[in-house]
Amino acid sequence: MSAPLAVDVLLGLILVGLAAQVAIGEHLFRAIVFYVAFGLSMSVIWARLGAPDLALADAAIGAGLTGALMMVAFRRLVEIDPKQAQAQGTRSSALAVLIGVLAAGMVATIGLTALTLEQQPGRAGLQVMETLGDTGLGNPITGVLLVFRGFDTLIEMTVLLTAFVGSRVMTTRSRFYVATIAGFQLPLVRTLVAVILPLAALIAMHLLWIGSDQPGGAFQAGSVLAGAGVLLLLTGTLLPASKSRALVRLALVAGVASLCVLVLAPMLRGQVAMAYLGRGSLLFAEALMMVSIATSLTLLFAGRPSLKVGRP
Amino acid sequence: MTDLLALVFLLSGCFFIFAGTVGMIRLPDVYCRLHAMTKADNLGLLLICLSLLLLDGRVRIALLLLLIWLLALLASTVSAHLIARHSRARQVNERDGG
Amino acid sequence: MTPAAQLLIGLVFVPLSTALVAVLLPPRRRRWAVVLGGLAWPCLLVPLSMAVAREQSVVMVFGGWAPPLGIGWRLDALGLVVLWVHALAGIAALPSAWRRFDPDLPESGPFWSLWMILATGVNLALLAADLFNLYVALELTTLAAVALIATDDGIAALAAAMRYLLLAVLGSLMYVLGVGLVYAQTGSLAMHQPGIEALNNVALVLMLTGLMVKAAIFPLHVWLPHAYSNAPGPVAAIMAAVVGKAALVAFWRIWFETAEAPPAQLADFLGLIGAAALVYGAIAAYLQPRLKMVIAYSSISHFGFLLLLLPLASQQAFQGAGFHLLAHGLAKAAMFLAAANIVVVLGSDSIRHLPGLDKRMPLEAFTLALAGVTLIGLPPSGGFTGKWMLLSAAWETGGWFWLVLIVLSGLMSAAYVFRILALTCFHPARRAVHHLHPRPPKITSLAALTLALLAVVIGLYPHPVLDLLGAGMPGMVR
Amino acid sequence: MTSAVFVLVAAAIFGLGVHGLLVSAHIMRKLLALNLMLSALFLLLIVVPATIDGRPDPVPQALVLTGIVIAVSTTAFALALMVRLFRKQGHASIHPDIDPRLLGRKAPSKANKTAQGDDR
Amino acid sequence: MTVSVLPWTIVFLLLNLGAGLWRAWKGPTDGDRLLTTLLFATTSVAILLLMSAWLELPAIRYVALMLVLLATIISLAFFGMPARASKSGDQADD
Repeated sequence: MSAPLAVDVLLGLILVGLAAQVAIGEHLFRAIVFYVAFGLSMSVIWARLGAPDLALADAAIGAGLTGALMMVAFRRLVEIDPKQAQAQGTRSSALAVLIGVLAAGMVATIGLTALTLEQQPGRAGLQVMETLGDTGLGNPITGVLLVFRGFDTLIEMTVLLTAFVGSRVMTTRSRFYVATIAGFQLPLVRTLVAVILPLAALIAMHLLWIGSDQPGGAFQAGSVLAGAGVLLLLTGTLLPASKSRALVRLALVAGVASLCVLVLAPMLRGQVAMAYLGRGSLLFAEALMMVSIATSLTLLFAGRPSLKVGRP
Repeated sequence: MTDLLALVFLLSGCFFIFAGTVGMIRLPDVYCRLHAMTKADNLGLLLICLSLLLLDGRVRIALLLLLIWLLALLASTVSAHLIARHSRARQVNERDGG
Repeated sequence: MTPAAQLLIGLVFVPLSTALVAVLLPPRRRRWAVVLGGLAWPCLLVPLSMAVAREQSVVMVFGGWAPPLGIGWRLDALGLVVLWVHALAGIAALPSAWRRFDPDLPESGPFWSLWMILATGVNLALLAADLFNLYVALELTTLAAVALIATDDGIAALAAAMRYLLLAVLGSLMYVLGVGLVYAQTGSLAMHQPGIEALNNVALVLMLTGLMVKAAIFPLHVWLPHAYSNAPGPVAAIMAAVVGKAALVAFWRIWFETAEAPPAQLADFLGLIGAAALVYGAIAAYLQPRLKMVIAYSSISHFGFLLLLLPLASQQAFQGAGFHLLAHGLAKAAMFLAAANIVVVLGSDSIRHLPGLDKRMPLEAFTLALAGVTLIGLPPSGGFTGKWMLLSAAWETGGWFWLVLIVLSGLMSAAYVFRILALTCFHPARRAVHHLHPRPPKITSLAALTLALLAVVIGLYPHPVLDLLGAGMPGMVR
Repeated sequence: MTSAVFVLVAAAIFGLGVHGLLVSAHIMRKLLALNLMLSALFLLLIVVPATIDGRPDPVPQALVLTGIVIAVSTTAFALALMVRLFRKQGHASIHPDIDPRLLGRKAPSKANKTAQGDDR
Repeated sequence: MTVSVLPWTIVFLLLNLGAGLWRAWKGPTDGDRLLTTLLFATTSVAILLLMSAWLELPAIRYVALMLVLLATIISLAFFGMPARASKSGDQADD
């Protein structure tokens, strides 16, 4: 067995093992823990496949933020009803096993058949590689996300905004809840915050800046910042506030608005909608998108429309 | 020569991580496991980082690798501390609650 | 860019920017912005209708990057028809929403932005000529719709919203899997896929199944009845008018445009599913104890009816189905708006409370009757025209089975509609006195009545719409 | 070879997700299972199309990136909805009359009485 | 020479992860399971660094960096116990 194959097989086995724990493990709490480990392994797999952009995004969003969101939701359930701490939430059923096996078999058959078909390298993908030179960008994924298929990204940012606005339907009615950790006063945790925050900001800026040419970009940068925001919330440096502020609302819509500008501005100049305006315009849009992503994810975590400064 | 040194670092790094895993599997309770794993793993990670920076040789990369290691150290310190506190709190709870 | 193509941009960007402005404004001013935006974008439909009548379709491509590299949009007659339903239902729902989502209520803050986001998503789903763009549009629509359902804070509404969300995610998962297979094979995400062959059927079935969940086609309809019947009145009206229909239009497009040559057996199979949906929905509607449930199940029956287009697949059938979409959308929105008022006054929409409604709320009773006429497809209503076209298409192709089904659908609709009407007008207990809440403003009743009237009037003057739809759909005429 | 291995992995995860979705009574378990299925889907989207210069095709990569953000948005929203439903209903299932033992609780006690007669 | 060993060291580390998975399966306490997550984080970082040298993709180093950053946040999120739960008005201000 060759080494690359061994790496693939082992990575795959570990991923499947973790997925099994998530799907059929006993306790809900454990399933969440394993889901985070699953996300970590997923990002290793993206790296193995040669897709560092996805690895970055999945490390931050798939493992980190989704895990943290699940955890805080779980904690809210426990707060409402302490018995939820032992929640299991599955029943066993032979039929489900059968359907699961059938689904897996179906997907495997479809996937393997698709692999054996004579594949031409994707036409769109090839065109992206050919046309990328005209845009002056170095990262084809940024090219697809913001230039060639930028409109998808606009709607994707709107989906994020909708998730926040939609969650306000529920959170306006629910009680205030602070997910601060009890150990904030520990010197260790304070040191951690002091070290990680500037680093996270630095890394986010770096990812944003290099995003045009190398793996990175607004999503990755925004989710690092959101991670920092979550950390601030957890340590009680920031607290959720129920008074909505204009500045926060501006930050929420900035990403969608900047992409709208990217679509509409060329029309004012008599060009087609979303005609490419150069790297500067992309950096402008990406910076604002980063702000929006960080703000919405942090606020989704907080469950409130705004934040305030906590203890000094 | 550098290459050989890198190899030695790499293999010893793997060994330490292996030691950590063995400890995690064999040791009797959560505190022992915590102790064995965090320490050995971070040493292993350090050695692997050293090996990689020898392989690469650029200062920028070396700094990045060291930064990663330092952060990993911090992360595992804090996490280990919190896991230990959590486990102890639970134990105390169980003892008091009967 | 042609002027018409610029108007296409407006169809999505007017509601979208209204939603952004609504998020930015303080809660009390939001509904003003939404009224403006909600009245502004329908104006674009007038010149666009003329453009479509002239050129059959309006197309545009983002950034000048021609597909498969970039994203294209196309507005055709079918899309235009559903856009009109969306516009009219939206305007008619404004007074009701204005009353229901008073700024003092906690849910009104998010509501107004969500409504415009829903409008953005629906309009985009009707325009997208790109498989992945369609996916993001449907995701946006679903998420906004789920949040809108949850604005009613009852357990039933929240559970319905949750169920809808879970099923919709599952549906889009299957859809995207199909899209991925298409891309792997042809290297293009455009909706029109000339070169798709070997995996054709698998990818097709995956995409269609995904869309069937979103369009609530039996047996994947389970989310719809509870979602529509527990949502606040205006929300139910808008959703019943367009949300399912946008997915159904996408379904038709995938069938006729993406699939080069969909197998005939699959068409017959889907027709049978449609038949099952038709019968099941009608029977279930007949048995429901609540008015809104009856209307919701009737939607399932009619979605099944619209699936009969696939086996018939002729120009005439397409015209009929498109027309039925229009009539049905208007009638459904009218019924849900009327039901919303009934809930306000009677405090419930239970069938038991309906006797005597014709005296207490004559406008609402009249709206229900008129819309019911369209649902049954009695002449001269819009529903009749649509059914008649489909019927003659079945006659010409010799599809006797489908012909019988179309007639049956009218009879079965008549059963549940007359049950409601009989209870309302002729029940002996009609003098029973309930505790009545204050009436909502008359304009809300008039808005619903106007929609119901429109659904009948288009049956009297069907030709403009039929001519528009006459161009058919690419790949339709084989 | 790499592709074939990961197709199988994705298939296994997809199957596990389907199974998890079916056996879960708790909404959060369902969400976890759906997220697993989404990960499997993303893996397939990357692995199945042909590579370009040994790297995955950039177009599916961009699609997956979009998908990841949509997935986290949907999950976050669904969690907020779940918490609200739990608060009103007393258990976290979409089936109002489910056997509470499946959810790790003894009896539904917190059901909001005022909301039970909610007819709208 | 060292470069040729890299994939095998990755295999070795993956085997370690698999062993850690066994511990996670066995438990017995939640602490043990969280410890496994920690093991996953550290070992994943090592694997990612090795991979970046093996596949000659420098960007993977940033993935490792991101992973360590977020590992801390996640472990905090897991242990964050509700310190306070105070009531606020039902003001709809969004």
